[in-house]
Amino acid sequence: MSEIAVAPIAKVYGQPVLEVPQDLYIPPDALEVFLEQFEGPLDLLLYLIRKENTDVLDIPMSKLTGQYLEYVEMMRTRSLELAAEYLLMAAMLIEIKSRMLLPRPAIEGLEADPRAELVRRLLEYERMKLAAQRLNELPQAGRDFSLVHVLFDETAAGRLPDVNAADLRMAWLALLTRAAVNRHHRITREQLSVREHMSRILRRLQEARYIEFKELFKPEHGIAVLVVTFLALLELARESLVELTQQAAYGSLYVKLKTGHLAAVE
Amino acid sequence: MDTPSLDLEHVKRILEAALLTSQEPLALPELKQLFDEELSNDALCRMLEELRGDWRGRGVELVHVASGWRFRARPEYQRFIERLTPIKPPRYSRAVMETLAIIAYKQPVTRGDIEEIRGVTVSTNIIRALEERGWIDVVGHREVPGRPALYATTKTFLDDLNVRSLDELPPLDDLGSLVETAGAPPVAETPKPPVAEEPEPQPQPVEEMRRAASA
Amino acid sequence: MDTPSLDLEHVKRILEAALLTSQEPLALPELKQLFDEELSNDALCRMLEELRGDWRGRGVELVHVASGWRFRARPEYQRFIERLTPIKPPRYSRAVMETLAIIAYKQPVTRGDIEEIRGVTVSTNIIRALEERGWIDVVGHREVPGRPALYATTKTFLDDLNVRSLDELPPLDDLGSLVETAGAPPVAETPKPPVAEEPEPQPQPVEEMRRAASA
Repeated sequence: MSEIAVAPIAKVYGQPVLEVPQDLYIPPDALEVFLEQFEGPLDLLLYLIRKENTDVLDIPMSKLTGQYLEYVEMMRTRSLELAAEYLLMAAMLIEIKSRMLLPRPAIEGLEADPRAELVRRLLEYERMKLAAQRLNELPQAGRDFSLVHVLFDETAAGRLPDVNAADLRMAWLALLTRAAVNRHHRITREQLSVREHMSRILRRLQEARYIEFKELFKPEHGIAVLVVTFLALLELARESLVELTQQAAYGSLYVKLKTGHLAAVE
Repeated sequence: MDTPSLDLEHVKRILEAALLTSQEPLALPELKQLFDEELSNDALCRMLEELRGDWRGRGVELVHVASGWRFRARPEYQRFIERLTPIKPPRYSRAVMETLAIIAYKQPVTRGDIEEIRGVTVSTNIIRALEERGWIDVVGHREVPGRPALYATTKTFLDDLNVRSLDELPPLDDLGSLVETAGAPPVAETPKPPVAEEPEPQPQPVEEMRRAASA
Repeated sequence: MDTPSLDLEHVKRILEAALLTSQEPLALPELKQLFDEELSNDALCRMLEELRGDWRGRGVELVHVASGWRFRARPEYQRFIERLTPIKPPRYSRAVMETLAIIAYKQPVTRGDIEEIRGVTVSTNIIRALEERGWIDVVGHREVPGRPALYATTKTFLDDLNVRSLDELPPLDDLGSLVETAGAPPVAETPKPPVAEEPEPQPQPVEEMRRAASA
């Protein structure tokens, strides 16, 4: 297995991974990283075939099936999420292997080779996989080159830009991407409905200086809204945006805008 | 139009201003709308070529992509421009890129076709991400039970890769070249090889186009 | 640096490319980031003035506004360019979109919060534009020195985006599997073995969000 010098197939924690799994000690974590890299059973099979410099057109079925099952077993014991496709492929390999053992009528020629369909699929997948790599290497607008954006004052023409929900999502994605660069900016996302209700409560408190706690909760809105409103209130309190006060034990709770020293001076 | 040379200069200035301010590539019919006078396609193309020449050697160039003409910064300048914005657009994962490649080279395809080739389920997120990017869209439905959507790549996809048509994409590998028996001739003598020719169950517009282009 | 005139020409080309591709005006400190070598304000300003001169008489001009330098179409060309606008709807700049996204997803927030997340100053213009559009408003003040206004999105915003509540905005959690980690080196030209050198990177920030959300 190891007589051929193989280029590193993966780098894990900076260490090249050459052979998996027998010939090299690989920390269990690294193995998981390695196993998770396969895009599916075809990808794994191609790896096994390419690793040994096997001719795709003449696959040694019993060896390949053995190796494949070994990997699948490894994934299973590590309780990696094992997609059904892997098991389906295992069944297919075993079937092909057993059909290989049967004598084949020579006349039928190519079609009779039980491996034909598998080989077709492997080659087709590999072709697309390589195409994907090349496509990814092409310079992409925004990623590898910039587009020109000279200001043209369109608002002068009275037209307002359109925004849709997907734009918003893209903008957020851009922020996340940057947040990954600037580690100190932690962006978290609570349930949006909570934030919406935080705004709603603040709006109400603009109108009334304080609100009785229970006024915020309308049972007719349903339990989900009650819970969300409650969470919103807790969050507002945590962010020191509102104050919850109670005059006496078991008395009414009041919610009011937090007023700081500055407000007191005014 | 008594001083045609001057007018042409003016036409070029207008073209340049329009192309520099437009956020999308501009096609000839759109560019014609800029002018009161009727301009022939020929005249317009000559002007665009001239404009392209004017920009030679600059950091920005005029390029002709699938949906028309646009200005872009040359890729060599990206490393400078990048310093201004730490935000980089997403690099798609392999799953996304493989899905995209299958749609690009095998279009139109259904999600089932993609799954058949990749051998795994294609998540809705992947399709949605590509749709939102404006790189793929639904061009029809296959008339089989369930009427699955048929996906194809868009002009925007070609624009973003700075090409004018699908046949400018990298060519697909020849299946034969994938046989990696070092030095060995690609399986000539054995009657074994189960796949002698590439099976082409579906119409392959890209392939066809490429053949047509190279013919 | 043996041929300073050539170098200066290069510097000018980089400045030009950066200014033509930027959606926002660029101030001197930002422009300096473009170059490895330290450039003095004086030298930079001289170069910008020169560049401005180069563009004299064109449809687009380099102008110096409050927040820096930018290219813009000359008003005289407006009427030509406007003929194209029915086809191409305008779009907000990235700065506006990001500000809006932060207000939508993190409301109520102060301007300081937005700046903290975006990592750059948020111009008054952006906030005003969104307020004038009726998409955001002030729902309170944070009781810290300066009592900064707290912004939230309005009903009009939801109406204009055609959703009934914020919950209907696209979920963000599932973006995770689609992108590679930001700043990751470009996927190396992969050798034949099917496993790319770099382990499929899991996008950290989204993961973090998910953990934070489920915590």
